[in-house]
Amino acid sequence: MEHFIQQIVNGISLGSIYALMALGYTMVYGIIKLINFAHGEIYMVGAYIGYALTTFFNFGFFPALILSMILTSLLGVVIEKVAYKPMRNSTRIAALITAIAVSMFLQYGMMYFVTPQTRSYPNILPDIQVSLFGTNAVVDIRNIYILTVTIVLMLLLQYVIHKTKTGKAMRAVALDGDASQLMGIDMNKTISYTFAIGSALAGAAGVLVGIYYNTINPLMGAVPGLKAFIAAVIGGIGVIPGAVFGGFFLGVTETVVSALGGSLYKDAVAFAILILVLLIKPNGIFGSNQREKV
Amino acid sequence: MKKVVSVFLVLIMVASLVVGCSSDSGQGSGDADTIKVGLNYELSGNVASYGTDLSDGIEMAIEEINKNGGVLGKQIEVIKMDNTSDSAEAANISERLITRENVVTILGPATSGNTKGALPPAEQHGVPLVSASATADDVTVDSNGKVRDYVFKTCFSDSYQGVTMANFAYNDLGLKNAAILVENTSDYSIGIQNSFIEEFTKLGGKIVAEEAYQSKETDFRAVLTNIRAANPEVLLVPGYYEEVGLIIKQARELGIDVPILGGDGYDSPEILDLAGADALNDVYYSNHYSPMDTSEEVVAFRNAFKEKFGREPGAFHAMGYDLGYFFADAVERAGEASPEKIRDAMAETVDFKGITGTLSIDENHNPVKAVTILELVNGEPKFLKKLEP
Amino acid sequence: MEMLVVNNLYKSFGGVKAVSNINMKIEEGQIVGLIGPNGAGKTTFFNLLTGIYSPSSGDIVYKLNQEISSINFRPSRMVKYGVARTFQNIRLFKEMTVLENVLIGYHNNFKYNLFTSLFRLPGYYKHEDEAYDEVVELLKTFNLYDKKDVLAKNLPYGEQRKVEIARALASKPKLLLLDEPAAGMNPQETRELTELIQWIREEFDLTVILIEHDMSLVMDLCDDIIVFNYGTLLARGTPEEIQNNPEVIKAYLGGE
Amino acid sequence: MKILTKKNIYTLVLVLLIYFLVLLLSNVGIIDSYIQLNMVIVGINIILAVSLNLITGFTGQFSLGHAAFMAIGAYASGIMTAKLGQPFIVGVAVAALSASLAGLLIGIPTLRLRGDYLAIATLGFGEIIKIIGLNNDYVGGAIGLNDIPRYTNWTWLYFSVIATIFIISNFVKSYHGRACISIREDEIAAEAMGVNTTYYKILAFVIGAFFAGIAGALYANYFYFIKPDTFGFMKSIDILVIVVFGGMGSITGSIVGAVILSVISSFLQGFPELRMVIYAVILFLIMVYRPQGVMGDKEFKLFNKEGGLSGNVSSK
Repeated sequence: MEHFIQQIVNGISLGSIYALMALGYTMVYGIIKLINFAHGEIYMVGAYIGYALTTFFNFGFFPALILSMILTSLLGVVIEKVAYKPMRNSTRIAALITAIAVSMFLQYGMMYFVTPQTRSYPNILPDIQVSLFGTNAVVDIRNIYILTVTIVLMLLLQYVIHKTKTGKAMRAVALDGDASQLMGIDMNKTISYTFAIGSALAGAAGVLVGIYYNTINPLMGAVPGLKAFIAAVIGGIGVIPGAVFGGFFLGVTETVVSALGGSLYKDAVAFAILILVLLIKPNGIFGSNQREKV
Repeated sequence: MKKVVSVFLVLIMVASLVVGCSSDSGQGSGDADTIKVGLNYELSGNVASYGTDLSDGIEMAIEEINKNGGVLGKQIEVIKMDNTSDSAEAANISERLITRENVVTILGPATSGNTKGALPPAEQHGVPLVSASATADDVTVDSNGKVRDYVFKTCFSDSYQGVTMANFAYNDLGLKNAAILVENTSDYSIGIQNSFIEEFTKLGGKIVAEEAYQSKETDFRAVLTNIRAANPEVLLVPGYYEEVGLIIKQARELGIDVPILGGDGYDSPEILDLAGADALNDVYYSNHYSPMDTSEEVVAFRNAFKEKFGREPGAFHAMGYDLGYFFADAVERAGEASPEKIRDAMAETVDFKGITGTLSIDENHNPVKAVTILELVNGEPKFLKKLEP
Repeated sequence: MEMLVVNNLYKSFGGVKAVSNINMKIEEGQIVGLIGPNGAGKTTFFNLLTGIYSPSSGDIVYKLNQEISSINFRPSRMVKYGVARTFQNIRLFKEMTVLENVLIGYHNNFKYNLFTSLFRLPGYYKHEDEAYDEVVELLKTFNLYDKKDVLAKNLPYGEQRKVEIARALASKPKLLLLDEPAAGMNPQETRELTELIQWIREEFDLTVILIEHDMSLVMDLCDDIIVFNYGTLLARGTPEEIQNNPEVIKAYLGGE
Repeated sequence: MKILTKKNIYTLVLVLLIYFLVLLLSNVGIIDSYIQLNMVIVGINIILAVSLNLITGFTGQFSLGHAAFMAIGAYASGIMTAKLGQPFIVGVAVAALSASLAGLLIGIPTLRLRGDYLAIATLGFGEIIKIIGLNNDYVGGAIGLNDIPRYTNWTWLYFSVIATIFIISNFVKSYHGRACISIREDEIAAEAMGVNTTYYKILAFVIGAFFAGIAGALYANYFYFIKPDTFGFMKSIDILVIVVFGGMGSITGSIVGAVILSVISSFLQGFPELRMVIYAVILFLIMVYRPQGVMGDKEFKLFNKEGGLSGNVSSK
């Protein structure tokens, strides 16, 4: 039993990271229909910014988190303007390859400047373990931070999307870009906002990962980026609660698979679930089915 | 349809010739004034951190050698290329270094897999290839048991470390139930694991849990929780410091306080940052040398490295550094910078003294060197014992 | 001889009835017009006839080469059964030439096998030549021969409609379903189209069902007119009967 | 007989001429081992790109798992030749067949998925294949399979490339191939015209995988050593880049793309630290300035219909 509780705790921490990143993925995909492969790299950059702030400037947790989110949101906007905007009218595949090029550029550009070596975050959060229900299962204080920050950011995002004008514009553009432009919505501005918010969330995930796992390197974004995308697709791309669900679902599934002795195959299981979900519900669990009009 | 075929042919030829000639500049001029050595390393891709460390170490050594007058009165010229962590690209670069850049020796690559990719051209053209980190047993000896004429390594074979640690766990620590957490994307890690299991069970020990992780993972709690449930007396984690640091930290957090064993992949100052001093107790690993060695050469190396790069050197730096000197030593003894002579000199290496210990090359082109077992006490490596070969 | 029988056909999408309680029989060799206000379920009915949708209840039976019921309908099989169609929003293969578009219509009439195609055995040349000749013949009757190598997307609208009809004809159907063939055409083009449809009915011995909003075309061309309203069959009759049917007039004029 | 046109005879002569010319130049040493190695890389990339072009460029099925077919081919041939001591022809045949079997399998999701979703599903498939390879001790797991005999030579390479180009370009110009293209253009209309889209989508995957399997066999039996990592996601991307760079739906484009990208890659070997950064920038610039690829969907023709030299670019 305590074994099980421990694994669920492990899974939820992992899942909240996936969920944060999946949110950004899902928003960007919803609005410009581009698999933004550079999203994982924005997360990496966020982790490095957090590292620099905490290590060299002695920032605390929250200032570092917030400044890092601001800087990564700027980076996201710049990437969109420089790289993706010229591709808006080209084929999906060309846009996808552009995204991959941006991702490689950030990975190896970062590697050139900071070397490929791993770095470790300073301990800016107290190192406390709490044992759960008097059992052997432990929760780290940082788990609690991660989970809290994730939930707060998600609630904030829900508010922005449903209650603010920008958020409504985003939903309108995601639904029908041309029509919303006719209704006077500034497409460019809305896309920029989307990238800014999505990238800020990735940046936050980067800092949280740095603090939680203590290690960062220039290639750290690739695998979580892919996993976050899987999470977004499982939940139904473009659907905010779907991304959150997908993230936690994937995190818990991976841990459970490992717990059952399948650690060697946990990525394979993640992909297999993805394929299964797509086959059964091509638009994801929370996605609405769309039919092409004949 | 068929016209398509013909176009491709013309193109393929033109391009191949262009590729072939574009880098021809070095031909003919490389004989007289410098000795060219090729570096075939992983500078990008998933094992870039190992490749960069090693090539930094080598370049540092060569710089020193050149500053001190070079070898045989000539300067050593380093030609460094990035094999992108891909074994076919490693072969391509070996081929290019040999046929276009006319190097007398190739140093690298970092991992066994890429070294296996890189070595065929060296064998065909008769140019020595030496790796300081390709630990797999079949790098220097092919699957039929025949020694590859021109391939050397200056690091332990995986089997050697695995056997050493199995003996250490069973005999010295007196522990019978071991759990293993292996990096299943690393041939190094699996190599140690396999020989450990073989030796440990032969001695009478029992493997109570086998779990795996992948390179660049950061969350090991799930597998560690499983290991905790198996109640091992000792845990073998044959990996590199990048992940091992986190594994030890997370293992200790989960309350796994049994001894943890590993190999030379642990040797990096980073491990302390990653795991924290508290977690790094009761950790034992085999290594080439003790980084706390106070001998003059080691101290000099550490100081020079810190001055150049502004941080503490890790095992890969030290091994790369030694590889640079190993090469220079062989050229010196060969008396002539020709690949064949260098090969012969390398094969006859006896008691080459580097900062990572003294080594001789055996008939299988593997090093014969003492293995040191270190214990981490509050993150500081302490010399525990040295096993002479 | 009746060649199409529709019995108690219903189709609903998420509770909304798009087509309900349709019963009809269509005689061989006729040109049938299907008219009705927008949203009356005409295109849905076409999609049911061609297997793109399957009925919620009721069935459709073709009595062409063999008797086939809607349980066995699949879009890709309809051509084999002898049913070909065009689309309301032209669906040409835009990056393919006119000739290639029409060759796709000919798809099921090709006889050579995959092996012949991969290794370009003699059968390839024989059958491709045959197909080429037939398709070119068809293009000539549609006055499209000199445009055969133009990409479909580069044609003017009216000609795109013609290519779509030619493509459908290349499958050698018994029943041709035309979804608003005259949409977007000028009066001159519409007149030509009317003649063309009449001509192909004779020439290819076809039955034609067409959805059309251009009443002059429908009245000139059709032997029989069916009127849909709110997914139900409102009226059926000759052009004169329909023109004088008060129900139809009411539906078209809206309200009273 | 239409087969014996002037054009076809010229092509045949040229094909053989080049074959013997390269053989001669290799024997006298003008084409040395370095050029040979690059020819092998280019040749394998051409096979991969042309076969992926059939799936993605012509049939419009967005695949990010092509490296998996190559992996299956490489391992199949590696097992046959290195472990079971079979001749190369057996290795190639088993490689091609087992890869096309996998193509059949991955073809099934295409029945329900399209666009980016299909891309992600194929990516997942590729990763699953890689993970199976990593965990299979028989083929060495992460350690890889070493000492595979080198059977790939100029003859094998050349005729495999020729066969790939010959068969796939025959295919796309037959009614089967046109059916595939019509699926790319408009799946619903293709269905309505009687094209069995299910069959053709799977067929494209099977044929594409077949040749990718051959490419894998050539790879394994040239480089002596294979490991699962080689055939990861990035390899699939590399192949896709060749196809897009050359031009989707252009076979000559894939050939030109494979050659140019190899040249770029060789050129970048000289910039060890910045190699991938420059590559990323080049990739980006290509996509911005030439998103339709070098050739668009046009083919480059060396001979005109009558058989004279024309060298013009014409629509296919």
